[in-house]
Amino acid sequence: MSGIIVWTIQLTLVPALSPFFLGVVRKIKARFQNRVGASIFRPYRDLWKLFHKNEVISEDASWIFRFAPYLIFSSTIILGASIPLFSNFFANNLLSDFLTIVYLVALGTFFLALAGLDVGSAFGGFGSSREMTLAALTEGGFIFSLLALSFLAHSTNLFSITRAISILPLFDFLPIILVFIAFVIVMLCETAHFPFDNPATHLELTMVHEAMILEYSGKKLALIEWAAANKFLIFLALGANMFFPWGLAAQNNIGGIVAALGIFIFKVLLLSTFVAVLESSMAKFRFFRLPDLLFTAFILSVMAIFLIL
Amino acid sequence: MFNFFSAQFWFFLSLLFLAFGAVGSLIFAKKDRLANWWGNGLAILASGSGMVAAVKVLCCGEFFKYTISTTLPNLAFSFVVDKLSAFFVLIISLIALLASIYGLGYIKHFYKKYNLGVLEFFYNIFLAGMLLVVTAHNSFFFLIVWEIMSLASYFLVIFENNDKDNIKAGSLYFIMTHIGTAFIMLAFLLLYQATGSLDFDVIKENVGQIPLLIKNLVFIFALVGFGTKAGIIPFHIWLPSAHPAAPTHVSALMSGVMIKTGIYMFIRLFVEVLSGTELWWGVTILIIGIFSSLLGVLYALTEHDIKRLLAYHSIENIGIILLGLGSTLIFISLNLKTLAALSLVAALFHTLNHATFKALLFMGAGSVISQTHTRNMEEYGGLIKFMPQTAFYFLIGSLAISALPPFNGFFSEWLTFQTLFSGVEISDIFTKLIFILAAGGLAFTGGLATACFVKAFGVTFLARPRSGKVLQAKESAFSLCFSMGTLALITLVLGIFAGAVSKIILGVVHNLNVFQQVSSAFFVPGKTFVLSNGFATVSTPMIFLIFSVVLLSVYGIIKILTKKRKVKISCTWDCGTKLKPRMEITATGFARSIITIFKGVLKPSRQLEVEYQDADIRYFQKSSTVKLEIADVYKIYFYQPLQNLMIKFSDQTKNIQNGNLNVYVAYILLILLLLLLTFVF
Amino acid sequence: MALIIITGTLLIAVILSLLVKERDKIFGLIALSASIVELLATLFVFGQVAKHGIYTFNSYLSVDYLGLIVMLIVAVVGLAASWYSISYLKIEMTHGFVGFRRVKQFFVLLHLFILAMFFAITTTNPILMWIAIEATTLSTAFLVSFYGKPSAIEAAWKYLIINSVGLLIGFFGTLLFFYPAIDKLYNGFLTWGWMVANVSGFDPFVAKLAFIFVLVGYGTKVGLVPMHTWLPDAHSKAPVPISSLLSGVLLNVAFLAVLRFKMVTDLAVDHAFSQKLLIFFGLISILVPAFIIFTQKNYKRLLAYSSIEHMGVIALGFGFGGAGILAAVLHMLYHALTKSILFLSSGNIFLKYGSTKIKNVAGVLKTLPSTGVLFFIGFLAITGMPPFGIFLTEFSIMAAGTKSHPWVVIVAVLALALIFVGFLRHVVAMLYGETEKEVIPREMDKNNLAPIILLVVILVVLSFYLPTGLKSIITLASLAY
Amino acid sequence: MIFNLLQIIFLLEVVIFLTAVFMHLIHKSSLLISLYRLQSLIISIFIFGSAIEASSILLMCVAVFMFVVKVIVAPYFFTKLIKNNQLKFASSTYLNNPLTLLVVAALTSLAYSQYFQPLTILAKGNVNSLLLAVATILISIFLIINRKGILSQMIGILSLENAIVSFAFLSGLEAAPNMQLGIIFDILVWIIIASVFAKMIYDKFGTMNSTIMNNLKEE
Repeated sequence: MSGIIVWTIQLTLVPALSPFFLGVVRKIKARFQNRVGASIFRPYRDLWKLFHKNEVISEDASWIFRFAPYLIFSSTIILGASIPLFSNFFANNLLSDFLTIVYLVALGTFFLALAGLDVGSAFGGFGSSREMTLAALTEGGFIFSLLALSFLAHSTNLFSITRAISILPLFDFLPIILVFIAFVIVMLCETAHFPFDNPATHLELTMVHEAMILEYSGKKLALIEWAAANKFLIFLALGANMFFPWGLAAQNNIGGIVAALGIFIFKVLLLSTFVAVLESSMAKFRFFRLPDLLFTAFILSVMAIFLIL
Repeated sequence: MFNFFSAQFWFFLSLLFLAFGAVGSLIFAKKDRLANWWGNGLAILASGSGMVAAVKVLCCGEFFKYTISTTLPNLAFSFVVDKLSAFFVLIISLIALLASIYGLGYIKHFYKKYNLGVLEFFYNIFLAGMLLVVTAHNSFFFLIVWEIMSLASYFLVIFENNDKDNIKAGSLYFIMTHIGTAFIMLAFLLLYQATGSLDFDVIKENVGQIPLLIKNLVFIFALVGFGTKAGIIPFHIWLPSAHPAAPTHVSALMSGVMIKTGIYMFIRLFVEVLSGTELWWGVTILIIGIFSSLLGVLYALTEHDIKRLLAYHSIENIGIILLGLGSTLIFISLNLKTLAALSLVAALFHTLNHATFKALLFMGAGSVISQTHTRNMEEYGGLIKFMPQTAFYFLIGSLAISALPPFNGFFSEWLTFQTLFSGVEISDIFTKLIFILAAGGLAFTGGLATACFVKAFGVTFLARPRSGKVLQAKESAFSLCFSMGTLALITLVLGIFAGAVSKIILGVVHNLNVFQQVSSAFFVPGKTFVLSNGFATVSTPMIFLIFSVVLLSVYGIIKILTKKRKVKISCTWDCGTKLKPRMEITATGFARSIITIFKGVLKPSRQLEVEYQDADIRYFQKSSTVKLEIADVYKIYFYQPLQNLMIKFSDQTKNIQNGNLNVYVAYILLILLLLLLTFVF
Repeated sequence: MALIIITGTLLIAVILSLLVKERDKIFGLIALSASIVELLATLFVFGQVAKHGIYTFNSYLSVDYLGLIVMLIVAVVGLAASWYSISYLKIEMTHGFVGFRRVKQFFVLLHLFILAMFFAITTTNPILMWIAIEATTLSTAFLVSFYGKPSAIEAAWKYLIINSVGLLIGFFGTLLFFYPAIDKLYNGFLTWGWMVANVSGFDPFVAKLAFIFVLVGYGTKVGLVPMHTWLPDAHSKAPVPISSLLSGVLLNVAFLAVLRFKMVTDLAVDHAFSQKLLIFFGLISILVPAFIIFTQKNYKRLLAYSSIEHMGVIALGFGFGGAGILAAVLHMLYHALTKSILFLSSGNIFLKYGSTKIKNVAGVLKTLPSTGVLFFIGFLAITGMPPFGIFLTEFSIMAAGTKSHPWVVIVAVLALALIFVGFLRHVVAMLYGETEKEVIPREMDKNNLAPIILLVVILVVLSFYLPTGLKSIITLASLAY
Repeated sequence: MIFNLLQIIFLLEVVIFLTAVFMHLIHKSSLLISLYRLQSLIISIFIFGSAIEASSILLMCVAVFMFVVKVIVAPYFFTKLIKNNQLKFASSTYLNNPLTLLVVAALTSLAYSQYFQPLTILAKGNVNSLLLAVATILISIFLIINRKGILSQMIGILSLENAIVSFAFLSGLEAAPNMQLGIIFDILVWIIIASVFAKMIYDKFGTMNSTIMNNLKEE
């Protein structure tokens, strides 16, 4: 019985909390631009509003345009269910191999880019071209950062990685710091945050992620926005739990899980404030300087691997 | 009926069918329809019985060895079909079956233009050649069948011969393959010299007496020879021009299966006969694999001819297979037999996968071309509305080739990643670096391949038609859709039951004498796939199951929640101006950002020609055209200088014949005196 | 008895052709019937030799195993060439290139030429063989200058002078070979058997010197490289049936002469000496044509250089010894057949396009479909593509050679690949491409195609199945040399 | 007799050698032909001498036949060739006289060097004359290379043949008489064909100089 409860929490935690953290980041950024900014629960209301609006679809679009939001959203749900959020006792070793995670993310990006191309507008085309270029270059860094951790833990299963790193002695944390920097770069790129892409803008020169979802409206836009929020939370959770794995519930008792949930939310809040601060303090890079940033992420994780092995 | 006859009977039955098909189609050459049905029909029967033979060998383990001696000196037709050859016979027959079905419908548009009897004749000979290449066991007989295969495929490439550059592509292909065969002949001659026999088994027995220098020479010659056929990077220049020139179902066969014969011989020669003793062999193959995969996908990105794009992707996937093969050889030389078995399973699995999804993609491209009569992707667009089934199958093909989860590409790339990761853990620093580079290369190749196939699928099928050619396209015939459908289904089934298939392949690998008594590298409890050192597990059926359940539930919930909402169809947001096809992104536009990132490797060039209203006052431009090109590095720096050297050298030797009688008699006197001085004492 | 028939029919053919006055069809009939009778006689001799060893008619004439093989080649290619020359010359006359007198001269000299070749093979005395080969040169001199154009005369003159110099050097070598018979010369009638019998009296140094002179001398007739300069001019200027006879058959007859002397030298001096020489000549005979073929402009010269290259391969075969000799004998057979297929089909192309330049010939597959296919089959066979015999023999020669001279083999195989590349470029340029307008696409009449098809059928059959009789003869021939 | 048989043979051999050398030097065609006539005369004397020694009638008629062919018929053809084609000075050479003499000297020293040493065991007593015959062979080959005129090339080949026959006579290796008859008949046919060709070349090219014929080369 308690297993099913824990399972439902694991399944629903990410979709439930992701708009909240989106609101937090927007609030902090507004504060930095010394304006009050919308409340942190604004994203929930946005989703609710969008779910109840009619939608307009272009006649050029094909069934891929209509089907893509569902597929992207469900891939983020599966991702959310298979990464360590608050507990590391899950023997769920079916989907939590880090290569599966990487390729599920790639599946989502693939269909998002196709949807962007489908409407045949110049913005969508350029958005997906830039998105696919960046996605192609981040894949190296993403795989290698998780690879470094899996060499440390001698297993590619995320849960056993968290278990191994939590009992790691303090002094060999240097490689993990390197990998964390690499992971942060990858996270910022995948979730379309500042140095790579401005999530809030509609200026066709700079936008990457937004350009692809310009044509969406109504419930499909809601699903896409929600999926983007889920993805942001998933990467925050990965960043938090893989590199600072303390406080994950070891066994299946109610007290432990509640405490773990509290610690998890605190860690993710910390990380999202870090992202918001970063986003307000630095400018967006020119598109053709991004590859060098992504290659540094890849090199950092390769150096970490050399240090570990 | 299944265990009705022995595998040997089915194998020779398929060869018989192909022989009848070839001869019959020559007889019916004049009547197109009959030649088409006869040739392809018999090819289908042949590949059917070929598959039965292969399955019987694979599962029931009935190897057979058969030798027909001939009156000619030291030539014996000796066949040995062990599990490795059966595996390749299975691939060849499977793809041949579907390609022939596809051919039945596809050839209709050749009816009045070309002589179909010749096409079917060489098609059947080509299939027979491939089947024999993977089962020949005597190097002399192997060389004969290898050349016949290249000869038949040469004629297929230049089949549509009123197009000039088909002929050029065909000649380049035939020259490169023949030079490759010359190197293979040298390798076998050196082996014959060291072991005194032409038969693979005898060579395998006394491989010990071969001195090291001869072994290394044989490795280099075989690498060059079979590499030319497999299309590895420095010798790949024939592949992007030859595969697109052939009719589609032939280029599907060539790209999916024929280049695998090179891989088969790599395995047969390096792993089994020479039992891969040298470390640097594996390292060279790994490095070639890295270059082939990375450069293959980069060149694919620059292409806007759909068939050339797919041909470059064959080079990329051959690179990935070579990564697996290279790590096998390294592990064998370091005596880590279990890891070697694992990486060989990865290489073989990717060979099977690549055969299926590459054939699917070529067939999709073929049906698009047969409807739009052009190969230039810039003139496609919006085809999903005109050819929905082909678009759907092409989508599945692109998902499979970019290794996205539910399909078979994912598992074989996952397995190749595992072998490279286990390679990273070896002690010696140099091989560790090579393995890391390989893993990094594979990661970037995966990402770039996904980007390339978004471009390919998006520009071809989505959004609005970019040219009038698309408007009269309509869904392709039943036989075309049927074969594409079955191939798509196969990629899905292979993807889901990857665990079971890899167990069969492990059986094939353990059949080789190098891995005779090796503990199995992984086990497949139930549906999951667990590496023996517990490093990683994945369960592909689970992924598919969970994915579909979640997708359906999400779709259901959203449908219920928002069933009252209305959906209005109107035009795309066009900031007020009417959206014309020119506003859509083009294939070159899509890939331009990646090309500028990798401009060091690709050396893109950009010419701008401007035409002015009035030639002397150069203010008002009438029109300006921009030509964006990628320099073909290999032709400029390697093949062209080689050819010029040959021509210059041959002009020198022509001076011997300078037409003066006195000089000719002087030659005779000189050679006479020279011989007297040197030879008599 | 059979040899009498052969020489008899040829003499009758010569006399009849001389008598014919005006109607040229009779020449054809005479030539065809003569060659058919020769073929039957050779098959009869073949039966004799297969049953009971070497066939010696009398002390002057005898046929040994290798001689029989070459005789078979002469008969078969002779039949194809004379059959082809009937319609070839008829078309030439209709085009007005040659008059009736020239055609008469052609047939007379053709029969003399074939008679000389038969005589060269069967004679037992080296001097008589020398005279017979000198007769072949003299009889073909006028055939080479058949068209009477300045270039033809130039080619014939060079052919005459270089071959005469070569043969005189060969004559000097032959004389030296008589060294063991120095005192008891007058009574004995010198035969090969006699020379082999008392080879012990032969001083090794003189033997070496003699073999070098013979090799350089008869090598000129075989066309080995430094002495090959006459071959491309003569074969490209001669009328096609003659150049197919020259290329396919005469080179083998000359090579037979060299081999007979090699047999004697091997007994006098060790095997290594003659084999080293043959390998040296074989290798350069493959390398030089390989480069010249690469940028060749004239397809008849292309075929001539390919003959030089194949003579080099045969020399390599005999040089490597062991299984190589068997393969070299087979290679002689295959090369003769394939080269005449190629020459005769290039004859059709010449009749249709009127020029021997490759750049003036295009789209042969469209204008002459069946000749184009036959030409392509010939090309595949000559460059050693597997379904045909030459690949088997080339591979076994190289296999025989790897043991003793691996580096020679590596260079030879790469040179053969280079030849394939050159050949393919030229053949594809000729077969495909657009034809000029004025060439009317109409296939030649059956008389032009039938001989080529006959040769192709023989080649394909022999490539797959060697009749046991032929196989035993070839193995016996290879043992002897 | 002052000189015994060997000395006479050696003297005659020296005369043959000198004829071959002089063929290189002089430029008048008619003189060239007379030199060839002298050479063939000596060869027939040799054969006549051996015929008397072996007293065989067959050898006698070989000598007579050789005399007729080489001394009378061949020069007749050549003089007819010269007369109706008015070519008095046809034979220019590649190398000037001193250089030609240098090469001739080199070839003779080669003939006398140790490479042809094994041939000396053939000689019945007169070693020098044998080696002299070898030298004449090499010199007459060089004659063909050196001279541009067609006539001198033909003369070169015939003198090469004479040198070989003289070598055979000196070393006692010459073939049976009927063989020699065949050879002489062969030479006769060769002379007829060569002169026919020479006339054809003169008609077509208008000159007897062989360097005009060099358009058969690889372009």
